[in-house]
Amino acid sequence: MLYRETGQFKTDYAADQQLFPIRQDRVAIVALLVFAFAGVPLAAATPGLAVAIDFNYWFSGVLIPFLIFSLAALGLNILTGYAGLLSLGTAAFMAVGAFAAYNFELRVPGMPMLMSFILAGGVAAVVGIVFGLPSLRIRGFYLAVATLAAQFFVVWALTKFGWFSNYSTSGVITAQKIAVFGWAIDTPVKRYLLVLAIVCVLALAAKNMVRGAAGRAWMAVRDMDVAAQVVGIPIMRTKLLAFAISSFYCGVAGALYAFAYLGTVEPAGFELDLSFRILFMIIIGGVGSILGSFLGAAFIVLLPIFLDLSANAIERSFGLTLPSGLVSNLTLIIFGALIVFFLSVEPLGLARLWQIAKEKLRLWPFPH
Amino acid sequence: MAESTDTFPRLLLRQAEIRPDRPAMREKDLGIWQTWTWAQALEEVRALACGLAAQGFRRGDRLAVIGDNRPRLYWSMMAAQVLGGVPVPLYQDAVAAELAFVLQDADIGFAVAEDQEQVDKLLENVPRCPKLKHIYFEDARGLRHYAQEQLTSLDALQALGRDFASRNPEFFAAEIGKGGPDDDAVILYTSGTTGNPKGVAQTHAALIATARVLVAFDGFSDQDEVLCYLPMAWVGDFLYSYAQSLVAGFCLNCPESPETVMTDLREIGPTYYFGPPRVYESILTQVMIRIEDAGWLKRRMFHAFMGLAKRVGMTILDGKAGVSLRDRVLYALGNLLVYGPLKNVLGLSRIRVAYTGGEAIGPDLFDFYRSIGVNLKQLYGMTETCVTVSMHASGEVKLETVGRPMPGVEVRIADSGEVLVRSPGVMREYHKRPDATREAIDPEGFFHTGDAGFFDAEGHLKIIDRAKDVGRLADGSLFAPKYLENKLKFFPYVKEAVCFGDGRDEVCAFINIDMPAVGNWAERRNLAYSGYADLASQPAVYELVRECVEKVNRDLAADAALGGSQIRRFLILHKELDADDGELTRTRKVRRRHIAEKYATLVDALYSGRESCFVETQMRFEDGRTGAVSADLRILEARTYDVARERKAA
Amino acid sequence: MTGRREIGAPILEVEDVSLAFGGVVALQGVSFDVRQHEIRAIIGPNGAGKSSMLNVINGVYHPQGGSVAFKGRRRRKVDPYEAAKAGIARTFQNIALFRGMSVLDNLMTGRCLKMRRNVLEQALYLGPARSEELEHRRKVEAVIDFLEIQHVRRTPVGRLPYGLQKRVELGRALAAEPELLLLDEPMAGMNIEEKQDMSRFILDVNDQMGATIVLIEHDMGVVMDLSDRVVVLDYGRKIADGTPEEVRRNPRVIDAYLGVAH
Amino acid sequence: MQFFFEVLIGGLLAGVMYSLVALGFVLIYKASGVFNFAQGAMVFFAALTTVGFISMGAPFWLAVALALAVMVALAFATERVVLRPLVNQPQITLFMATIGLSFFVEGIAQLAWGANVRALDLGIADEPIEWLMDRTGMNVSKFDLAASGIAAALVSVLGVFFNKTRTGRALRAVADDHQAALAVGISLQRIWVIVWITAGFVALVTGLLWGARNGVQFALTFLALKALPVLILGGLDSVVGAIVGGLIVGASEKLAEVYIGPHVGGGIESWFPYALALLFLLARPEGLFGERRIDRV
Repeated sequence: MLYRETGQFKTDYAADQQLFPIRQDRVAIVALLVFAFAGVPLAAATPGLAVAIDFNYWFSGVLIPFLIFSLAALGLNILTGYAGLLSLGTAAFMAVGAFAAYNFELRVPGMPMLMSFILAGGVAAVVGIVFGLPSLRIRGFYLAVATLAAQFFVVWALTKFGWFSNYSTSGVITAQKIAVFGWAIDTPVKRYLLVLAIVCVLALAAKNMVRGAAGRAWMAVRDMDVAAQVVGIPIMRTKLLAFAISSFYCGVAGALYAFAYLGTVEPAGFELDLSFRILFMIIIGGVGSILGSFLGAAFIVLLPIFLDLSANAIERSFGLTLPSGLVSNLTLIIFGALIVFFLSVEPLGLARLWQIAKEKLRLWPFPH
Repeated sequence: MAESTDTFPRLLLRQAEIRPDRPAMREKDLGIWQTWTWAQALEEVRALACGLAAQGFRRGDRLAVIGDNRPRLYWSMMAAQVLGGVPVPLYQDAVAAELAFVLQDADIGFAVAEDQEQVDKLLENVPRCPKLKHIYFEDARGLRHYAQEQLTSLDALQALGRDFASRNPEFFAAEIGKGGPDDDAVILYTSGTTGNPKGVAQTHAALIATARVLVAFDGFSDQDEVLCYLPMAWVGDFLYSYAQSLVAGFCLNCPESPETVMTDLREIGPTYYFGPPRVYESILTQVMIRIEDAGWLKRRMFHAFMGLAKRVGMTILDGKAGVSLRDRVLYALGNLLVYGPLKNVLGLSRIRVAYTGGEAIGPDLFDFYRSIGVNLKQLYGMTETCVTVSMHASGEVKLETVGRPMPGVEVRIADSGEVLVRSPGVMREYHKRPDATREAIDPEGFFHTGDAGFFDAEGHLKIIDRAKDVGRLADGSLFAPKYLENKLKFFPYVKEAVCFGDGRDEVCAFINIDMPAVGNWAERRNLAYSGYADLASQPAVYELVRECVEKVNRDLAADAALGGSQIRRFLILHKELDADDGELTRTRKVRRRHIAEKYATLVDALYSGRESCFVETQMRFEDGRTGAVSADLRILEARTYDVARERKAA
Repeated sequence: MTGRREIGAPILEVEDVSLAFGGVVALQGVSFDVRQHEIRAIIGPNGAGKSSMLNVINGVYHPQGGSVAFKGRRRRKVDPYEAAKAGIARTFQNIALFRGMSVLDNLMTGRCLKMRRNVLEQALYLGPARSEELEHRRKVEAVIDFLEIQHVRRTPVGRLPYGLQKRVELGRALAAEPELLLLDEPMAGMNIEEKQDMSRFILDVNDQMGATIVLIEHDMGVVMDLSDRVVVLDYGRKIADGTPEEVRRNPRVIDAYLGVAH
Repeated sequence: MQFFFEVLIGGLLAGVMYSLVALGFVLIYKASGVFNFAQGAMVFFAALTTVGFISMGAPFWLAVALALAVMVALAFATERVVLRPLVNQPQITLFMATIGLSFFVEGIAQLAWGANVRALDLGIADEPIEWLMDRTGMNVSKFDLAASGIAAALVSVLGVFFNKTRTGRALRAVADDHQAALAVGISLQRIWVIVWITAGFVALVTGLLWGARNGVQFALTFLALKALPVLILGGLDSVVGAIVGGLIVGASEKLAEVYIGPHVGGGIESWFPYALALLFLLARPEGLFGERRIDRV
């Protein structure tokens, strides 16, 4: 309905291949970016609003984790959604990123923050490749189990070897203050903007990869590896590349997780449970979809908050006290139920639902 | 250089000079709209022209062009004109045998064909047309092993041309210099109903003059877009695509293939559009079918807003007053929810003007487009007059007329009621048919259209029928059966109608009801019926038809000329008129005389004022058996209206 | 339409190839050659080892004995990747398309060997990576045009009817501009028109793109029309080899096909 | 040396327990090709339910019976809500679904019975067996011995069930070939329910034993993770494999902990079995007793 594509014809492939071929989409995305980069911070700066809404909470408690998880989900989606390799070790690669960044900052004097983030991603990528090696021989959940090995080993190693955490007890690290080009990132808003910028850049890069040769190779291997090999796609390199890129994204996400979100993390904070939550994000958001990674992250981040709020509301309004752990257990139940629901009803997740809606809008008023 | 623009080649030079980088031609190919600017188009034409010259194409030679709308086919026509030759576009769906006559009649020596299919047809005719020495093809697919020496690819031809041009740099310009406005620009063959097609020779002057008028009339500029999907051999495409783009400098867009026209239409979103009624009809049908698949809510919304549009849409489109603010708001809302999206999906969003012509268009159809804001207009004309004799002007569109004569066009109504036209656009002659030419164009230079018509109060031309079919009632008032029949047939319930009245003192009619429509209507009123004959004899159905007839009468009363020929009495036939029973032609035109003889008893009954009449007829059933059907047909009076009074009211 | 292009020297030589799965013998001492530009058919009853033969040629299976020489390079073991690099493309008996991807993307994968840009350049999608992508899109569009599948360009192949999928798979192979094209029952399960189209495509491919073609086909009529020479396999053994006419007259072939409905 | 044996035996006994969990996986995998990640959660659920009923005053056996009933209900629900909609989906999808399921079950369990650690007493003390202590000086826990005894019994019962009873054979038929099973008129749904019930039963037993040993707590769910390497070693579809795999893992991880652990800072049993399994996988992707598949083109 809102789409008016008549007259939007393409006279060259560049235009036909562009990220958002439909004008209305381009407008929308620009609007969204403007809102995220300018609108939100400005709102936060507006005294009136700042009173009404607790922006610090929204930034540190909602937006920043949402963005960081989106990034991690993006990474996992590249591996699982596009290359079809299920990984349960996402959290481990995040941990690697977090500790790597910490150590770069700690041990390399004058190391630029962004640089150590990138390097952290690099280190994660290397670890990813190492744990990806089994994927060359084993498939399906045998591989998933292999990634579990990564999960446990990494967490164990980070706890056991004090060097990683600069010999703090039980491997707790406290991230250094962030500064980019001498600009101190010391307020929630600034941290939000930094994360937002990084996520946008990496998301764009991811989109470019998945719609390019790399993405096609990944999907080919996912859909039918024999055929992929026959058309000349090097299976081994393709899979390892997927692991590397995926881990890079998770690594950066991990670094941000430590530096821009929590500030203080310990290896135990990157337990299997976190890996699962990120897996859920892509299942609910949409396997094999960049957009899905964001939708899923938003969903998983917002649901508990929503439950909490409503629980409080109930308690306040009815003056009763709900059993402790109710919300967390409800969250577990709902997550579990949703996973089963999406897998059986809409395996391509929220992203697919959005896509269907969009198609309807484009054909409006006709159904098909 | 090209200060004078009195021939198409000179227009091309001019366009290439003043807007070298604007797109001149697009074609959907390899997934995108390949584009050529005017400068590039000129080079393509240069190559083709020089190539043809190198191959021995001389002034006055004729170049046949056959295939779907393709850039290089248009450019080939231009190339021929550059060389002082005459392009002869042919219908791409004609079979080899049909081509034979034209190829001979126009002494075709050179031909440009789109693909293997067309090449085969041409080659088939080579024995009968020894003159045909050169055949060029656009698409080499499947032709690589054709040994015939006549065959050359357009690529090869252009290569030749570039080489030739590099050796004779002045040649191209010189050839254009030699051309004059009174040279033939094109020969278009009209598919005559009887006998062989006649070649209509039109000069540069005539076409360009007409094109200029049209461009001025609706204010076309180089910003406009048009989709070329009509046969190149049809005057409509030559004038409205080729000629106008050269005059106005806008871009021609060639669809990927005939199958993809609707998609391509949506992508390009032309700013003006020309199609015969059937095209608009098919689009509308498609809309109605697709919308029925939609959910209940959507359907309700759609129909509600379409209702509104029918009420106020056209008034708003014509920018007239008299629409309440509420309706205007609602219409705006409808535009957001229905009309806009609908036009978008159909590819009509950017349409500024849409033309239709050639045959009468039904009011429902016409209103549908206008009510959703597509400025659809009717025009009248024929190949011999470069189409445009008259056209609706934006803002004063009246369905039942074809608008006022175009600037520079004189229209005169002969005593016989025939429409005579004199204009710069009138053809020079029928190719090689002085006799036919003499018949068609009188000494004063008026072209005899063969159509009967008259001017209404506002001076809008109204075409009623073929002149030869128009008769008069005993009281001398005009009687145009086809006009009446069409009016009746515009009602969904009326399938066929046959009107009598020539030389009699009143008009009577046979009606054939439309089985699906009326059946449907009956079911909604849960009327039981066993079959066509039964349904046709139902009193309720008679009433339904009577309403239709009386509506027609009311309309007729509204104009002086035809007010006399209102339908007094009618009956509903007990069987459907059928080509198998010789009652219709194969193209479903009623054979009035034959029917009159066959059902003489009924006709007499109509005129003898009887209430009913028994009839028995032989008919052929689907399974081929023949049998007799008999029925006792009721005859009804229809209310007629006093012409004068209705006029005042209107 | 034979004799339309000159058939050259052998481009592929299969020599004494034997293949077995566990105990099951699929091929036994099969030898034949394929000449440049020719259309070579492999026929035989079900389970004769036809598909296995193709799988050996492009390295999906590794024969226990014998060797395959492509363009003079003789190998005992090739892997599919090398085969593809060497210029061998193929289609599969039961369609092996990338179901989740659009027709366009499927064809683009066919060109992966010709794309040089590394993943970083792709991620940035600037300059070289972009122009490379566009250049290959152009090439692929030519194939789409050739196979007349413009109207489904953006459709995920999973949603296409069987016949079209077969065509797309051929397209993916063509996109690689192969010198040797292996077609495993390109017309299996097609109706008459589809078969006619496919035959036309195969001939045009062989003719306009100059590709050498080895095809497995059950429809004898098709085989006889298309192929220059025919190899007949039965129970993993070669029982005949020659022009369609010769093969048709060969008693052993007739025996092999007796009772086999084809 | 004697210390070595002590560790070894301890490991083997623990291994038996692992096998028990792994058994649950194998049963379900054999019959429905589903890798049931929720097995751990089921163990937790079963144990917690039993304890819950006991704490509500039900006598032990009644509590067990009730818990079993609950597991049956769970089995039916799972078949209806999870398996049936996902039939013919790729294994990996079903695997992810069971992860969801495990979350669900854990949530339900804690919602129903609360999240705090509960003690469970089966009446067998976790203390060294004197006479063995006296003779060999080896410390072997009574409890472990009893537990493994029970485990062994359970395993053999299942063995009989699988090989002797009609249903058991039916199960194997399904495992080997769904189509064939349907052809001979075995209803998949029914089979699945039965299998999941059996698995539920195994989970219950496992839960009781582990619960009695380490207390009934959320940590029980991690047994699933312990079982994974066992499965990889043993092969997903082999009962025997599960047992042997369990023993290997149990023994090797204890030994590794004792002999390698100190050099790397200990706590390696969290990942050592995986490393082991991984190495093993690379050598033999289909496991010790699993069947090799050739994928044809």
